[in-house]
Amino acid sequence: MTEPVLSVRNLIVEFPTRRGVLRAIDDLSFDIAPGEVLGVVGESGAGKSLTGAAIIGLLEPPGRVAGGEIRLAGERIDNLSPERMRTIRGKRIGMIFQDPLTSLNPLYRIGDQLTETILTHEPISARAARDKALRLLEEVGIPAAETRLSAYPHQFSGGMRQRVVIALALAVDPQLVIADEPTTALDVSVQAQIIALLKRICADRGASVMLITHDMGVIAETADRVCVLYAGRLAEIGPVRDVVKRPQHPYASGLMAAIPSLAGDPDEKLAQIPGSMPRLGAIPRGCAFNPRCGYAFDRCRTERPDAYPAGASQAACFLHDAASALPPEVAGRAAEAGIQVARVPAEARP
Amino acid sequence: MIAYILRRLFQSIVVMLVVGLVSFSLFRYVGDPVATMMGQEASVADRAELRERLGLDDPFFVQFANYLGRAASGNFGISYRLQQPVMELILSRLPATLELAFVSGILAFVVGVSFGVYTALNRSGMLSSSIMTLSLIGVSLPTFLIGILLIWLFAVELRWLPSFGRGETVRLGYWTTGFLTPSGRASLILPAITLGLYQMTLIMRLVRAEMLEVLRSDYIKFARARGLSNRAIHFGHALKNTMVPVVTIAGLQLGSIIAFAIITETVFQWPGVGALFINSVQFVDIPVMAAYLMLIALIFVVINLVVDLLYYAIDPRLRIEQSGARH
Amino acid sequence: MNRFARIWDSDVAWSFRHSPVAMAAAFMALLIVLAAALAPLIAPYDPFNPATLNLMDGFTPPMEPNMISGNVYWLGTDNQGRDIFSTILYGARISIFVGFSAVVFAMVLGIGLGLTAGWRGGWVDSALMRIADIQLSFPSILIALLIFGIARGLIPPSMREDLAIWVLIVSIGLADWVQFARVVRGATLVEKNKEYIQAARVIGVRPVRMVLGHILPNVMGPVLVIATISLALAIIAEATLSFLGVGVPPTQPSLGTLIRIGQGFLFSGEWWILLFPSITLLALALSVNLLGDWLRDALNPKLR
Amino acid sequence: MIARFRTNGLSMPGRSLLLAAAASLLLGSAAHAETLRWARVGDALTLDPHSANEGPTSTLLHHIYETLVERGLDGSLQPRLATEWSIHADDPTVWVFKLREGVKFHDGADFTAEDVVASVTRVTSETSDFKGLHAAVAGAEAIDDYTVHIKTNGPSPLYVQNLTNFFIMDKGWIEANGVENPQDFKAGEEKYTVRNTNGTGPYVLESRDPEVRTVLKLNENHWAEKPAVTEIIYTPIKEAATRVAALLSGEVDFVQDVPVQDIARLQETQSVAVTTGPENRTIFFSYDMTSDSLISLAGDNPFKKPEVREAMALALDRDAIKTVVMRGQSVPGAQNVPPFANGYDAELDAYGAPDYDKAKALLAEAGYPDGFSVDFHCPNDRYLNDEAICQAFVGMLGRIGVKANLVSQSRTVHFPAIQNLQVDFYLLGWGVPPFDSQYVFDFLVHSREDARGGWNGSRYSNPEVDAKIKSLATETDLEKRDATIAEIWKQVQDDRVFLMVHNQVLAYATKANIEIAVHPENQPSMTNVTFK
Repeated sequence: MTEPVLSVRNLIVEFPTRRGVLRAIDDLSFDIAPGEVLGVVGESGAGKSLTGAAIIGLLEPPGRVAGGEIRLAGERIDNLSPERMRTIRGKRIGMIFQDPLTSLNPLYRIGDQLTETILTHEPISARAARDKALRLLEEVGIPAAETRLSAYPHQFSGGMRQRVVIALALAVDPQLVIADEPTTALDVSVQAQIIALLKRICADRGASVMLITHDMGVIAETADRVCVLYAGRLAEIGPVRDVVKRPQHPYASGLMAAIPSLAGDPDEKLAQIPGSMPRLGAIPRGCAFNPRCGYAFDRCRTERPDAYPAGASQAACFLHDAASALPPEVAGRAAEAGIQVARVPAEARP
Repeated sequence: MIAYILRRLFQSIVVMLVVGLVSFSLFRYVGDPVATMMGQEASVADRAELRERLGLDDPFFVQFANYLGRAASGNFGISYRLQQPVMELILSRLPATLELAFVSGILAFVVGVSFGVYTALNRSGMLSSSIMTLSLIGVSLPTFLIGILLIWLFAVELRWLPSFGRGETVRLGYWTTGFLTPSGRASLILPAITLGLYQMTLIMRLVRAEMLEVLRSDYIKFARARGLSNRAIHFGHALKNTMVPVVTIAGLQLGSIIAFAIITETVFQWPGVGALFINSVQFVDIPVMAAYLMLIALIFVVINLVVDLLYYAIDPRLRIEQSGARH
Repeated sequence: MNRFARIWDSDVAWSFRHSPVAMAAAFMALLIVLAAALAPLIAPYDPFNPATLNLMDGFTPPMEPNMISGNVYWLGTDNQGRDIFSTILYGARISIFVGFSAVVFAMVLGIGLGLTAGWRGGWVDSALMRIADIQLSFPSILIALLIFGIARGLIPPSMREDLAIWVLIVSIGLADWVQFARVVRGATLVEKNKEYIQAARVIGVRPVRMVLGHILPNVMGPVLVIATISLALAIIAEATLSFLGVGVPPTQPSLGTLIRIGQGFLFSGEWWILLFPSITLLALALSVNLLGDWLRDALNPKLR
Repeated sequence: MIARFRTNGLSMPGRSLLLAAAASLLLGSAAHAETLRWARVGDALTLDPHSANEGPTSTLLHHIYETLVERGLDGSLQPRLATEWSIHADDPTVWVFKLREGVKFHDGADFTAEDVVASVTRVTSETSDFKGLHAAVAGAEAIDDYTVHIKTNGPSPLYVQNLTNFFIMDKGWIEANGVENPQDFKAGEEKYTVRNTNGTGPYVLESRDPEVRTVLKLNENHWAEKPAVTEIIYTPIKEAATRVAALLSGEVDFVQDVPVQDIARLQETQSVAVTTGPENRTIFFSYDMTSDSLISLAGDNPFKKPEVREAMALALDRDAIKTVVMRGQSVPGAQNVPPFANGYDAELDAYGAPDYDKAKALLAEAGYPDGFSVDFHCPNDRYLNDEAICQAFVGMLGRIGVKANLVSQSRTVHFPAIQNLQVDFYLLGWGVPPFDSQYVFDFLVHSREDARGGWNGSRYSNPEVDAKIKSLATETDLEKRDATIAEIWKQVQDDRVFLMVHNQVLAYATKANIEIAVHPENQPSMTNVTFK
């Protein structure tokens, strides 16, 4: 197995507040392989964007990485000096933000923003940087790129601006691109184009992508693997097909059931998970999901689950731990729901 | 664009007419110029006659109309007090005020922007807090007191700087300048500080607030994510965006500086239009008061226009909207 | 949680409790305001009653007995034999009253006009904002002078002494409303187009209720900040106006008038007439300004 | 003696010492260049000698132009361009002036009787601000080159007293420049004379920037003895504190208007000398003692009652005002005329200590046991500490139950209000340039008619007194005239037309090495300055 481009191990992100220290991300681990597109999904506040920010080293104070490791191609980057980290940003990790309308400095020409980025990281002449900027614009599909170089951001439409943003993020060929909700702010009609563009351009460069979104449709279309976050913790991670079709974590399962399928029965009722995600200060003991989980049993309320293999995926749920003393009734219902419980007690078999 | 400027010019004229009308309606409350124009021996009849000759008994809108009529032909009258043509008096005093305002403005702007940027970039530092607090002292005392205290300290006690006046000036055509002589430059220091202190604090706070706002914006985050150096981000991206509203407000403040010069000029016996105005008020020198107020209105109108155009030049978004609106 | 506890526990209160500067400023401001408000109880003399003054007590240095009467005054006396300490208390009372009332006046006017402009839009908006532009570009001190001039002309001399304070309040207030109006108008424009307002409109909520119930609460933060800063400015403006000779009557001096009187004695050795009122004004304006600063940061959640 | 050069704003002892040494080597000891940097509160308004009857204007013009007669330091008339003057032996309506010979104007023209005639014509013209002082003049005639007759409408025994600020211009220069009349505002044109001068005075105008700086250089051809000061740099400094600061920091040599509160401190300062002397100006209160009711008080006019006026007089503590408000710099008195003027009577001027109990009793007697409330008008930019004096009196009146509502405002509002009889109770100051009581009676005591009674805010009207006042103007028997003056004063004091406070005192502050005497009309001449 090749070395992962990004390897996050036991990441902890904390916010000291006046009510005590809040753990926004708690013991999160995942890898991204070269050329892979990892989708990161979860509700608002689950810690998706923070994970991205933590990786690129742009956590807003007072937020801080309080534990764990982040490795980029094997090199540890979570403890680098700000100056070293800066050379990695843009150069080795690119990032795309949610709102293309506000991501570009309105007072600078597109061309200048591009060349500035290129010149920051590459020791080439201004002329060469400009040529490269032009090629980039062409690559992301900006028509009349030559003249558009000297245009200001407000002269572009939203979709065009996001193309510029992609060009900027990929200007110096980073190994990893973190795309934080890149299409949320766009018209539905251009969303697909932008996602396709992102995917193509990353694939061309062999760059890995960490795609943060709450849009499962986009994930299903784009990602190779999916990582489901809940209350700052990993719920499930696995190949996109498995997670979408056969979610192994009760939360993931609830999440998938809540997605309307276009092909499905229009009269089908969408499932809903009762309750809501806990606030960071009020995460329950044991499994963070246990008060909302239909399968929760004693152990879920006292102990925090690790990630256990569950089919092709891994799920942080005791249903998948062979050591769990599963109440048969729970195991039965779980199995009915398609969850591959670790060991089905004999008496529950049909 | 031309239509825009024409519209602004029209608005400006309206503004000036309103200012003129309001001032004229006020003059009769300031007092009776005849009381100061004639010696105590003048008889009641003499006074009445002079008042008649000056047209002071006319209703104010008649006086205003007469004034406008004369002003339209370039005649702003003769100062009741100094018996010289008002236009000439004001023009001879204007350089002093403009030089003072210019130096104060530059001082306020440069120091204000530097401190503002520093305190925005180092939000929690000791030095930042000190600057923030100390700068407030500058706006917590009335200008006249600051001026007097500066004179007391630097002129009387230390004898470093002159206490009054402009020092030696050099005449360059119509303009007299104090920039070219050592005493002229030394004389500028205390009044410029006195006058600029308030604006400096204002600009500093404005820059800090705007900069903090800008630093939190998405494009700064995106710029950081692209690995741009702090220098490029702070002084390239953030500062430029900060300066758009700051330049506008600082520009408008230049007008305030000229107006506030009244107090500074009085304290430092600075021979500018502000001191001329205050003396005129005390003498009820209506022609000078009217011309001064019109001049201030004109300066404001011009500054407003220039600031608008400047804004237009700095912010590309406006350029497009303006031209777009014309399509 | 009861009401007090909720306020105590709110973010703003928390930020207050953790800002020594804000607490010191609030303490200072509160001290001066309380002392001023309770002046008749605290002050050993009534400096505003000319009949109680003894001219021969004039220019008594602090803590030294007067050469003729033998009276001792903590902070000395001024040129009329007024006890400086008492006069400062009474003067601060006037300064604070003028400043506070002027700001309230400006605020009510500014909010009213700002809401009207933002809500009505169209020519009402253009007209109001044009006036605001003109006024904003004109220095407030000139405007206050002009308004003071008009008022002086309209009020008969016998009522001037009684009305002087109100004239000051209106002069400073009228010079100050624009800032409030601009902020409120801006916020109104933003809120007006939000869905909930549109929805409320559709279901026929009365505009006045909508404006007061929905829009006003949203702009109270910035308005409060402007109000605090304006309060300090208004207190200084009152001092400056009295320096220009258009302030309160000399028989009822404000802090500013006291300073104007005192600066005449800077070189003659009676430093206490200038020093103590200046320190009081500085402490008052500085603490209000510091509170304004803190409030600005505290109310802006993004800066926290 | 060290020759002092004008340096840039700040005095630089070292440098000027060097320069002085060099200068004395070059020039020898005979030609010392002595510059005097002179500051006062306001500038001369104009250089036209006849268009502003205003103190500072006259003061500056006295250095450029000259008058026929001048007021000496003792208040007496002294010869200047006129060497002798008298009433014509045969015609009491003619004043005869013998002129000084060999005097030249700055432009070289000779000074002759024709110049005086032309100046009389000009000063009596319609736009002259001095025409009131020359109202009696019927015409002037040159008898020969050095004799002038000025004819008046009826005998005018005191006319010569009005000439101390009457500046003589050159006839040829007047005609050449078309300045036969003083400034006419209606014409909207500036007169040549506003900025250009041609006098006979001891100094020549070198440069002038109104309200900034006026420089005068010694007139080498002047007829009198050479003064010590060879150059005058005149700078108005409006703010009192700044003015004093400029003196303390050595930026000016002579400050003419010293705030009274600073006198004591300046006297203690080594580098500064202060000279004080009486000024020709009285400060007094007056009230409407004639009308049936007041503007600011409903009901009867309390000032009509002699008891009330006496009570107010008993409440006035002049010594306290002198000690505290005036810092000892005033001459309190009870007669509204300066001590050096004709008609002054030390007995009438005597005043007693305040007696509040008696004052209260008198008020009760008059029907005001609880006092009354009235508006009290006061200027705040005209006299020394005017507003503070009023404030002090408000306090004193408060002690006898009279509530005076202080209305303190600019002279530009205050003076017209008095002239238009819009005030009940007010403070006013009065200078007596002719040094004669008639001037006081004419403007302040005579009931209002024609040119008389213009400042009579008391509305005092006594036909008997009026007749006596009128007789003064033409009475040539001086003894008889003085008797009439005494009679009038007796009546005025008995009726308490004025509540006199004090005479102002002038204070001049200079660098310690400069001596200058205080001039009673506050018209100091730099020719009298000596250096120690």
